Formats: sequence, structure tokens, C-alpha cells
Amino acid sequence: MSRVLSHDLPRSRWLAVILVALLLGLAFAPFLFPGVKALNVAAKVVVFVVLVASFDLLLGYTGIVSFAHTMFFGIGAYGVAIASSRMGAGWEALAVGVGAALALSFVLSLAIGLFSLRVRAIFFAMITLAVASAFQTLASQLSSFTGGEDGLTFKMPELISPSFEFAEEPFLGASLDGRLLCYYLLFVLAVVLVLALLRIVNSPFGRVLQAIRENEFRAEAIGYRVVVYRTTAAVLSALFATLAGAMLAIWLRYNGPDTSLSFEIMVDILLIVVIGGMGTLYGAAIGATLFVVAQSYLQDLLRMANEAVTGVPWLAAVFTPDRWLLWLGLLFVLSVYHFPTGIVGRLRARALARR
Amino acid sequence: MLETRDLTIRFGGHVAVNAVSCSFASGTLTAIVGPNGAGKTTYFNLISGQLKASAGTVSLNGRDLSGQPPSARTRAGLGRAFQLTNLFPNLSVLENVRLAVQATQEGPHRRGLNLWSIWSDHQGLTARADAILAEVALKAREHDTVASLPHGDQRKLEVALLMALEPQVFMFDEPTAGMNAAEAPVILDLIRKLKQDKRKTILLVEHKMDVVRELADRIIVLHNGQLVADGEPAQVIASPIVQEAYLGVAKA
Amino acid sequence: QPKEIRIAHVYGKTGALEAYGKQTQTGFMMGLDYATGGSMAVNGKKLVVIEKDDQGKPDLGKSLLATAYADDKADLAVGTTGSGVALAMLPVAEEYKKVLIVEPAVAASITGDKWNKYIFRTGRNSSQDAISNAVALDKDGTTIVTLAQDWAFGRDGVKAFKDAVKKAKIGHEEYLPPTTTDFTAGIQRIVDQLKDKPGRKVVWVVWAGATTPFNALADADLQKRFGIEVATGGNILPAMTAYKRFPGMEGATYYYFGLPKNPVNEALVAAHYKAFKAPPDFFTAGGFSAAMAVVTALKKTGGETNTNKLITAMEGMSFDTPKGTMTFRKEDHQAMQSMYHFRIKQDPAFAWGVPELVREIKPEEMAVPVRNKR
Amino acid sequence: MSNFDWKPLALVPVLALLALPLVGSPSTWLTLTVAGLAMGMIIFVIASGLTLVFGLMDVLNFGHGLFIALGAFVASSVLGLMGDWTGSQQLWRNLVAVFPAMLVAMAVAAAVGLAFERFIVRPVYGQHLKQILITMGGMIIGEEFIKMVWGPAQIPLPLPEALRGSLFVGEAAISKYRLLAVAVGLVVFVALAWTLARTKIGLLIRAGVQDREMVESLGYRIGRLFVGVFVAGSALAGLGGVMWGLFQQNLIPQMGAQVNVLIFIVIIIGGLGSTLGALIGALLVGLMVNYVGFVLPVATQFASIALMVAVLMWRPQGVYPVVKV
Amino acid sequence: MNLLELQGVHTHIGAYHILHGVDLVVPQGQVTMLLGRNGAGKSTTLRTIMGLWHASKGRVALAGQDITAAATPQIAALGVAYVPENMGIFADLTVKENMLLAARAAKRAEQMDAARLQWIFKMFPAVEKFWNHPAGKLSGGQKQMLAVARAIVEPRQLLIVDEPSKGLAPAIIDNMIDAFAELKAQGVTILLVEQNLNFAKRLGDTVAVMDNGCVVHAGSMADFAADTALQQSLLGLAI
Ligand SMILES: Nc1ncnc2c1ncn2[C@@H]1O[C@H](COP(=O)(O)OP(=O)(O)OP(=O)(O)O)[C@@H](O)[C@H]1O
Ligand SMILES: Nc1ncnc2c1ncn2[C@@H]1O[C@H](COP(=O)(O)OP(=O)(O)OP(=O)(O)O)[C@@H](O)[C@H]1O
Ligand SMILES: [Mg+2]
Ligand SMILES: [Mg+2]
Repeated sequence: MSRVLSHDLPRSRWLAVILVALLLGLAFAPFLFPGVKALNVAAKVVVFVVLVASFDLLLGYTGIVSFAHTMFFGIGAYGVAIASSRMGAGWEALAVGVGAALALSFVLSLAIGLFSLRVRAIFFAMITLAVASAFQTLASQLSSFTGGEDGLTFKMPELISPSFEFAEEPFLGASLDGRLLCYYLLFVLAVVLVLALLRIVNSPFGRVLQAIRENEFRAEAIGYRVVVYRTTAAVLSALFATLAGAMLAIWLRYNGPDTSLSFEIMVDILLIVVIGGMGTLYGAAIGATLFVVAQSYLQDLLRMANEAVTGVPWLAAVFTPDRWLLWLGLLFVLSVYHFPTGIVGRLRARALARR
Repeated sequence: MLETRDLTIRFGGHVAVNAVSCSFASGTLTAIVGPNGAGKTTYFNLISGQLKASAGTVSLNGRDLSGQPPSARTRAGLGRAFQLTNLFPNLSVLENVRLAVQATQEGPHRRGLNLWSIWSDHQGLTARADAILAEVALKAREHDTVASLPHGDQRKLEVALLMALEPQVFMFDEPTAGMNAAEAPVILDLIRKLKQDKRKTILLVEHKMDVVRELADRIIVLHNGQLVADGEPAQVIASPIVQEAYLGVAKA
Repeated sequence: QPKEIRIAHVYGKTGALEAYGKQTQTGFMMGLDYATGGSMAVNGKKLVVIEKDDQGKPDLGKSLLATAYADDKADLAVGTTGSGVALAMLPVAEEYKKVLIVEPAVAASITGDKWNKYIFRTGRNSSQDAISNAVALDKDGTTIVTLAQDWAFGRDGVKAFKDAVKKAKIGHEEYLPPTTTDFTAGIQRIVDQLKDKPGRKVVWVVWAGATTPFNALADADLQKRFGIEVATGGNILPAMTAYKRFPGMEGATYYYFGLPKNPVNEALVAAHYKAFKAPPDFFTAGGFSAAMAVVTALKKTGGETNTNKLITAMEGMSFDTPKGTMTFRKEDHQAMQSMYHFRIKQDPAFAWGVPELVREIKPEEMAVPVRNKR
Repeated sequence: MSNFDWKPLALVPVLALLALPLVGSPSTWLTLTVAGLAMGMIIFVIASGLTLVFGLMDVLNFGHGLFIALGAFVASSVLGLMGDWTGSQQLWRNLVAVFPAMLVAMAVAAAVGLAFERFIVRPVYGQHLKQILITMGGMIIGEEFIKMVWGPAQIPLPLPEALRGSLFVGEAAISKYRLLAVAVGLVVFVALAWTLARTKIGLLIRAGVQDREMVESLGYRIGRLFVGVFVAGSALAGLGGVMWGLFQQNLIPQMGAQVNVLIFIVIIIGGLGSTLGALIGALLVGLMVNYVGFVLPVATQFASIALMVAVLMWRPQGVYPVVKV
Repeated sequence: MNLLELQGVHTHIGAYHILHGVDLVVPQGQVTMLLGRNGAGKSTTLRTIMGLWHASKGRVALAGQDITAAATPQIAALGVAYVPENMGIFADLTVKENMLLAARAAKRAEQMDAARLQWIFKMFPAVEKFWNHPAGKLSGGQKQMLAVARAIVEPRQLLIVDEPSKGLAPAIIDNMIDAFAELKAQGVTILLVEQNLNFAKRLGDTVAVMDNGCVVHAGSMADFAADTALQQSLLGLAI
């Protein structure tokens, strides 16, 4: 077990409990939480865990602040989308799409990684912000290719399409169809990818990344060629993000600029990393789950709150589901206030204090 | 043998190191002295590659290193510690040293380019790091983060990192500055021990003359970026330029 | 037999299109109320509206529509505001084999190549917009330059417009980035294209979004300097403030509350004034029409919500709306409807330029192409 | 100042001259150039607050756009109350309406800035990442409040009568409003540059960003100073909002977010902490957008980004970095 | 009269308990040396005096006024100048700007006390030489000179310096000792943390030795200097 986790154990009993609950929850989500919406949320969680973990490799472990991460996410999603809509539904289309996307991401991330050495951190962050917005514009402008603003709707191979039913009767409230298979495909992929990332950050390479994050100058002085490590990290993280993007497209059978490229997603990723705890992949998993679930059910919650306070007009105005963004904003502010070291940081500090 | 030839750097109009040619044989400890701002640290920076020379060359055992980045020079055998403490502040003491040990590794685990093995599996690295920490008397604090160390201990760790690199050339930049009289001997003993290994070359920048007197086989003096004296310790210390510009004896 | 009929209304309740979405919802509820004579029931079955906020996000729209059909057991759905979202929703209707009435998304492909048999649209499509504008402007000896945003919506619109123009000459098509804020360069390019042309010179603008080129066009004083006129279609009221600076400007619109003369519109305007002390806007009328379509269809099936029955009832169905009678044509389920050729008048009583009716362009006058594959 | 670095300043005329052959007609070129420079001034005004907040204080304030939007919306309310004055054909009456609108907008933005500094920014000085998140949160909250007060729909903000239309010089046209913008921009520039160069404030802030404890040990209440500067930055953003709103003549709650990237680009081109740099950055962006918009409209959206990347290739710290990163 | 008094001061940094009841007096007009091993808590004591960390228990008083809970700027405004262990140089600012910030009375560089500047330049030539250069580019020793120069650019009643001689060439150390002596002659009270025992002996009037977060010895410098056994037991000196 410890080896599977690359000897990077939770180091807090609570954290371990939460992680196990999370894993089981996701593994049996279709049966535990029946319904289309719940399954959609679970799938989104799965995708975001991979996406955020890949970003954490860059931000938390290497200390590179980049806003261009959604670009790679988008490339992955567009790869699947474009290939599937041009070549028709099929596994070959998936393979071609993912392959092409990985190749493109590789080239772009290499360029960006090298460029990051030329300018200093905040400038680099702002440049990637601009580049990402340019890429989004480009994606909507090349409409003959990408479907423009409207995006692309496409089909998946029969086996993982909703129309494929392998049993008539629902089992434990979940209908046994391609959608279910698709979910498990994503789930298994996510587990494998996260374990791989865990391995990478706990390898000698991963440690050098942390050293670079801490003090790039000294890392170079003790003999590590910073360019090489930094660029490798940038490329790896981009490739994992690309895969997450592909997973998203496979699930949604749709992709468009707002779905995978928007700045909003980038901010969500950042927030998740911070809520969860930077520089811990477990944090990415917990943060992603919390955030995606909160985001998905915030409006429902507010609706209930709103009904509870209908008597007080100004309260009702604040608690209307239409103003859910207000609450999301508050969530941003409060989580920065209350989780300076993230949930994982908190839990681990508690475990330490107890010892 | 480490050799610099006409090593020069200009910052705008200011020539911080001016055509310094000097060679350092293995088995000797050379002290570099000179007033503040004489160019001692800059000279180190030029040798180890932190600064790019405006002119001149650096070579180790006949191999020209002038165009190389700092990391390559370190791997070629040039190790240095810094005057102003320069560590990985949020990693533990042990990890700091372990990273330096790892940087020297060859083979499959070469310099951490290995993405797929698990770090803690490399027991050898940990053992070696532990040994070094014991040498500098820091073992008790190995699990603390560097940021919480008192200044003096950070200076010791600075030296520990250099030891971990096992270079051929050791460059110490005021290793005992800010270290109290009880602690300084630990470091000085280490340096003494290093001296016994005749394959090593040691460069030491130090303002404490008693230390210099005791340890140095040879002293070179930098003044305004220029090499102004070179020779036996006693003889150099007695020279008028050192007495006046550095020790300030003439004034008193 | 269930006692209620569940209708999902998916729209951009929040997000960039919040204002549009809310107009649709208001109109939709007013329409249901009007169509059922205030009972909110058809054949004794209560109409239950389930609101879903797609936030203008296609992926969310998709999953919400699926949730509505599957988890909330909606019998049919109406929506949505953004074209991209609507396009992403189309396959969901097919997957769940339930009717989706698209309103007010305009993209031609919704009833074009992305169409499936569960899709109906009460809103106008971009061809109808473009063709009606062409009908309003198409005269011999006129040179027209189009000015549009450089994205699918703009290019679609211009293409449909070009196809519909028979007599006038299209001098040049100018496309600017959708987010343009400084129009100096674009206007300069248009002037260079147009200033030496003989005859009547017109810039036809098709522009969506908050920052429109109208003020910049007015500032450049094209009419006085080069004899260049500006023309465009309709828009929501706040956007038509800019029209005030173009008295006499002509074009064709989908809806303006003062234009149609019929009892349904009168009822809408009256109800809206009563509720909000303001006239209904562009998208309110659309929501109202969609409600009329829903209730008319349900009445036809006798309250049955079986999808095939609904589709059979709706194909070719005519229904009353604030814009007069609309008809879902059989081929692509697009509602054929009147458009309004207008001329702008300055009226100090209104904050916006007031469109005066030149004439109603009847559905039969517009050869709206059928673009779907059946 | 004998060793003043002229090169970046020369960039502006050089760009203009390079564009001449590409544009062709001199009158078109004149129109584009004048419009571009004036546009640059407007951009400078909206970015000026950010030179303080991001440039000097090193706060990556993604909520800066909020103050811009707020300024614009407040101005629309104030101008709405002064219909008689804005509707007048006389310039002076129009200006009498615009100035209080600016003042009220600045005051409201400043007040909100005060709260923003206290509750949003203060806990995260020196931590870029958290600044990004928390200010994004602040921005979202602020935007929602704007929607609650002014409604989610776009609202028109018509220009006062006498500021509409253009002045014509031969075939070239210059809109009147842009001339006003140039005047406002110059006033802001001189005031900012003077304050920062002639008082210790600029120094103290730069020092405070590097080592807050040391500045306090020297006896300065850096906390208060930071509040003051943040508030000033917000007020400038409010002013920028009025200018931007009147330029667009149409306000949407999201307008702040829309200019965020643009103003960050300007500050980065200029170099952190530099007022002159920001001005040059803004002018370059204004010109570039107009020239590219004329020569190759599809590329307009990429023009300012390309410009930024090119400038950073030449000077990785921006043209006049005062604060080094 | 004691200018500065610490009574039973406890300081915590996060979860760590660093000072365990420090008692320290700094007599008016004298030079007090604070000695101790690495990690004894000397720097922490100075930071606590400056209000950079606050005592969780105990009392700090300056000229009879309780400053235990006072904010750093307030303490500085009472006439305390402080040079921290890391020197606190503003690397991006020029030497001139660094000095100007320390001169609270001056709005612009020209308004700084010229005579006093000349005095400083004489002791620390590097400050004058690099007047218009970014301070970050100075050598280690030059930074140290700047840090001390900055603390004395205007007259203050109490001067607190953490390891002033660190990294300085012998000639400059002499200058610095002269400078402190001169300041003392002007009536300035001085509290120094110092590792260099020679330096301490030459300058100090009274001495306090810390170990493990407590003051374990306090007395006159003359007595301490004479008693090598005491030095050895407190500081662990090998000689
Ligand atoms: N990056 C730089 N840019 C400009 N000048 C520099 C730079 N680095 C060093 N200098 C200058 O070069 C000179 C030599 O500095 P260096 O740090 O080598 O002195 P040093 O001999 O080590 O002094 P110390 O004993 O005080 O450490 C100094 O005057 C310093 O100001
Ligand atoms: N930020 C911190 N977090 C946790 N512990 C700290 C921190 N700073 C200092 N300490 C601890 O406080 C103790 C006292 O440190 P301090 O810096 O005051 O020692 P010092 O006497 O000044 O030593 P030196 O002579 O090495 O400067 C040390 O054990 C140190 O590890
Ligand atoms: Mg040095
Ligand atoms: Mg200390």
C-alpha cells in the first residue's frame, strides 16, 4: 500500500479517513447517489482531481504560477472533440485526438517552459494570462475547425455511449448503460494518473522541483540544471492536463471555448489548489471534490435558504439562487482566510500538534 | 588545479574584479583577504559561474569552464558556500543536505532526473546526509525547517551543503561570520580535516586574522578588484598594503 | 395518469446573458398565464415550470437538461438563451426522446444541420433576421457594406443577408473582433471602401453585445461627410439608446412593443406595464411566444405529453403570439413569423430611438431556406 | 537628468512612423494616430490606479476592474440626476455635470477601496497567489452587488451633448470626447508622477514591499500608508471607470473584468512602479490596436499581447522598471 | 537610571516557546553587550523589544514607559534605532534612498544633515562611494556598513544592533568601535548583540549573557572580561 502511494502517506488520521471515504464514494458513486445530476457531478470531480493535481505539480511543487493551464486542458478536450467529429465516433478517433493533443501540448508547454526562464515570476504569470486569453480567442475564431463559440457536439464509441445498455433492469438505482461504463473508464484513468503523479512528485526529480521552488539560485549552485527540471515539470503538467481535458470531452461529448478554456476554470483550479493545500496531491483531490460539489449544489442550497427567509425581503435578495456567485466569491475570500495552508496543511498540523 | 586567467568583471564603469590571474594547487589552503568590497565574493562568483566574466577564463585541471553554467561547474568539482545564507528555507535541514548529496550522484539516479523511483528508497543518500549533519553538529535539528534555525546554525548548514557536494575545490566565504566562539571551532576543525586530504583545494575568504594566520598555507590579497599581494601568510600580513588598507594599523 | 405537466425552462439566469434570460422567463410565465386564462392548467392538469440556470455554459446546459428530463421528469423543455448552449442541448433532447422548444437562441444550425426531430424553435433564426433586413434595404443603385463581429454569429448573419439581397450591391464585408472597443480603424476601413461609390451608400451593422459601434459611427458623422447611411436590425431597449443618434435609420426587427398590432401583444404590453411599469422587451415577447406554443400544443393533444403525440401536434401547428400568428413549418420545425421594417424617430419621451413601423414583413414574403437534413 | 533613458520614449513616434507606409493614406494615418494616442490616454487613466496597486505595492489585484465598473455605474447615476446639464448643448454646462460625476465616482470607489483593503487585501500582502484568489473573490462579490443595485442588464451612459461628435481636419476626424480624455490623462499623469518623484511616498511603499518590518522599525506606519495608497489607486480606477464608461456609453456589470487583462498588459509593458512607463505602455497599446485594426483586423485581438511579449523580449522588466522583480 | 528594562519576558513564535522569562536592563548612556551561544535567543530578545514579536508574558519598558504591546513604529518613534540580524537593506533602493528613509526629518536627500553624513562617510567610505547605486549590489560588508550607517543617520536615544561586526574587515571594525564610542559620548544608549568577544570587551560597559531563552549572567564588562572561567562556562570558549 505504502509503495502504491510512493511512501507519501497522509500523515494524519483524519486525512486518511477523508481520502478513503472519497475514494469509496467516487468508486460507488453511481449506486450511492443515483440520478443524472449526481453522476455528472461525480464525473466532473474525477476530471477535476486530475486537472488540479496536474496543476499542483506546476504550482505547488515547482513554484511556477501559470494561467495557461486551461489551455492544455482545452487542447485535450478539443483533441477528442475535433477528432471525434471529423472521423466519427470510434476508439481510433479517440486515440488520434488524444495523441495529437498530447503532441501539441508538448510543443507549446516546451515553449512556455523555456520562456518562463526569461522573465520573472509575476510577469510570467501575467503573460500566461494573456496567452491563454489569446488562445481562447483563437479557438473561437478558427470556427471551421473548432466550431467557434458554439463548440462541437460529437459522439463517443458505442460502448461508452448512453444508448448502449448492457442490462435491462437498473441495479441499485443505477441504469446499467454506456454512461456507467464511461464513468468507470474515467474513474480508473483518474486513479492511475493521480498515482503516477504521486510517484513523480516523490521521486528524486520531484524533490529537485521543490528545491527549485524554494531557492532556484541555490539549486543551480549545487549542481541542478534548473532549466531542464523546470521545463520537464512544465511539460509533464501540461500533458496530464491534456489528458484531463480529454476525459472531460469524453464525458460531456461536447466541447467549446467556455467549457474547457475559460479563465473561470483557471480561477477555480487555483482556488481548489489553495483550499486543498498547495504542494500536496491529496489536497488537490479533497479540494476538487469539495469545490465541485459546492459549486454544483450551491444554487440548490440557496434556493432552500431563500425559501426559508422569504419573509425578509432584503435577506431573500441576498439568498436568491440568482446571486450564487456572490456566495462563491465569499467562498473564495473565506477559504483564503481560513485555510492559509489548505485543508491538508491544517489536518497535518493538527496531527503534529497531537503527537 | 584551479586556475583563473585575467578574470575580469565590470559593472557599468566599476571594475569589481580586475584581471586576476592566479592558480590554486591541490593540497593547499589559500586565504583571500581584502577590505570590504574588494571583490572577494565577486571573484568566487566568477569562479563558480554565478556571474559571467567580462573577460578571462576559469579552468580546473586544465579544462576550461568559462562558458559553463553554475550547475555544470559544480558537477565538474567546484563547490562553494555563500557569504549570505542561501538555503532552501521551507525544507527540513536533512532534506537540504540530502538534495546536495543527491546532486553528486551518478548512474541511474543521476542528479534527480529519475522520475519513477521513490525518493525515500534511496537510503544511501539519507545515510550520507546524516553523517554530514553529525560532522557539523546539526543532527539534533535535522527535522526542523531551515527557516526556524538560528542564524548561526544556518551558517553551519551552509557549510554542510558544501561538504555534501564533495567537490575538489572548496570555496568558503566567511564561513564563521555570525557564529559564536563555541561554534566556530566546529567549522574550523572541519576545514582543518579537509586540509589533510591532499587532493582537495581550499579557498577561504575570512576577515578574522587569527583564523587566517592559523589555517592558511598562502594568502592572496584583493584590493579594488586587483590582486595586490600573494605569498606566505606571515610575509603578506606584514606587507604595508595589508597593514594599511586592510588592518587599518597605520591610522591607529 | 399524472396530474401535472412538467415543463423545464433552461435559461441563462445568471452569467453574461442574465438580462436576456430573465426577460425570456418573465415572458414565458406571462404567456402561460395568458394562454391558460390564468388557470395555469391544461385539461385539468397543472403546469409546473422547473427553472434551470445554465449560467450561459454549454456543458452545464447539457447536464441540466438531462437532469430535467431524467431526474425531474420534465415532459418537455424550453430554452435557452445562448446559441452555444442551445446547440449543446440538442442531442440531449434526442437522447431522452423529449421535445425541446428553442427560444431565443438564433443560430441557424439549430434548425439547420444540428437539428433533430425533437427540436422546435419559436425564436427567429439568423436567416429570418438577415432576410427581413435585406427586404428593408434592398433597392437598386445601393451599395452596402456589412459590419459584423468576426465569429459564427456575425458571419452567419452576413451570409444570410447576402443571399437575400437581390438588387443592391454588397461592396465589402467588414469583420471586426467581437470584443472591439475602439472602432476608429474599422470605420476608417469602411469609409475607404465606400466613400467614392456612386448612389446610395449604406453600412449594415449586425452586432451583439454591450459595446456596439453605433456611437462611434455617429461620432464619425458619415452621413454628412460622405453621404453614408447606417442601418441595422432591432435590439433590446438599452441598446437602442444609441439609435437615437440616427433619426431616419431603417432596418428590420424581430420585435418592438409598439410595432405589432394584435390582441395578444396588447395583453402582453398591458400585463408587463402592470407588473413592471415598463414595456416588454425583445426577449419577453419570445418567452411569451414559446409559452403560447406549449399551451397550444398541449391543448391539441388534450393534455397528453407523449412525445410522439406532441411532435405530431406541433408540426405545422399555428399559434397566436405577440407577433401575430406563427407556424412551425413541417420541414425544420422553425416558427415562421412576421418581422417589422422600421424607421427610427427621435422622441424625447423615450430614452431610446423609437422604431416606427414602415411595414410588417409577412412570413410568406421571406424565403427562409430549409437547411436541415431529414 | 543627463542619463535619462530615451529609448522607450522614442518607441511611440517610431511605431507611428513605421505604421505610415503600412497605412498608406496620410489623412487616414493621421486619424488613426490621433485616435490611438487619445485612446492610449483613456487606457492610461484606467490603468493609472493599477500602477500604484500592482506596480508599487505589488498587489496582484484582480479586483481592480471592480473599481472601474463601480466608477462607471456611479457616474451613470450621478449623470442621470443631472439630465438638464448633460442635455445642454453648451460645453461648460456638460463639464459641470461630468466633474461632480467624476468626484462622486472617485469617492465611492475610494470608500469601497478602503473596505476592500481592510477585508480582502490586508491578510495577503506579499502573497501573490492568495492575492489573485482573494481579489477575484472580492471582484465576484462586487460584481454581484453592482447587479443588485443597478440590475444585471446593460445600462446606457450617453455622452453629454457637446462632447459628442468629432472635429474634422481635412479628411481626418478626431472625436471630441477623446480630446477631453487627453486632458484628464495629462492631469492624472502629472499629479501621479509629481507625487511619486517629489515625496517619500513612493520610496516608502517600495521599501515596505521588500521588507515591511524594517520600514516599521524605521518608524513609519506602513499599514496606514498602504491603506492610503490602495484607496488612491481605487479612486483613480473610479475615475478611469467614468472615462471608460463615457467612452463605451454602455455599461455592463462585467465591464471591469473585461479591461483587466488590458490594464495588466499596460503596466507590464511600462515596468512595475513607473508612471511614465505606464503612460508609454498605454500609448503604444492604443496606437498598436488602431494600426493593426486598420491593416489586419483579425489580428487586433493579439496585437497588444504581441506587443507585450516583444517589449519583454527587449526589456524583461518592462520599459521603465522602478520596482525590480 | 535604566533606559530599557525587560522583566520576565516570554516570547512565543507560533507554537514554539523561545524566551523563557528574560530579565535585562540597559543603563542609560552606557553600552550593553548581549552575548550567548547560537540559538540562545538574543535576536529574539531584540525583536521583542522592537515589537516585531510581542511578549506573551512579562514587561518591556523604555524610559519608564511600558512598550510591551506597542507597535513597532511607535517604539521607533520613541527614539529607538534598530539594525536587524539580516541587516534589512532595501535592495532595490539606492544607498541614498536607504539613508533617506532612515532620516525621518528629511523629505528629500538634500535635507539630510550634511555634517552628520560627512561623519558617516568618513567611517564607512563605501556608503559615500556607492551613494547612487542600488543597495542590493553592495558586498556583504558594505551592506553591513550601510545598515549601521542607516541607524545613525539621525540622533536617537537608543541604538540596538544585532551583530554589527559581522563580515567587516578589521579596519572597518575599528571605525565602528570609534563610532559607537563617539555616539556614547553624545549620550546615546547602545545595546549590541555580538559574537566577537574582542569587540565586546573593547566597547562594553555592562554585559548580559543568554542561554536557552534566559539571561543567565549580568554584570559589568570589566568583571566579565577578567573572569575567563566564567566566559568559558557561559560561552563555551575553548581558549
Ligand atoms: N551585481 C553587482 N552589480 C554591481 N556591483 C556589484 C555587483 N556585485 C558586486 N558589486 C560590487 O563589486 C564590489 C566587490 O564586491 P564583493 O561582494 O566581491 O566584495 P567582497 O570583497 O566580498 O566584500 P565583503 O568583504 O564586504 O564581503 C563591491 O563594490 C560591490 O558593490
Ligand atoms: N521563525 C522562527 N520559527 C521558529 N523558531 C524560531 C524562529 N526564529 C528563531 N527560532 C528559534 O528561536 C531560538 C532562538 O533564536 P535566535 O535567533 O533568537 O537566536 P540567537 O541567539 O540570535 O542566535 P544566533 O547567534 O545564531 O543569531 C532558536 O532555537 C531558533 O531555532
Ligand atoms: Mg564578500
Ligand atoms: Mg541572532
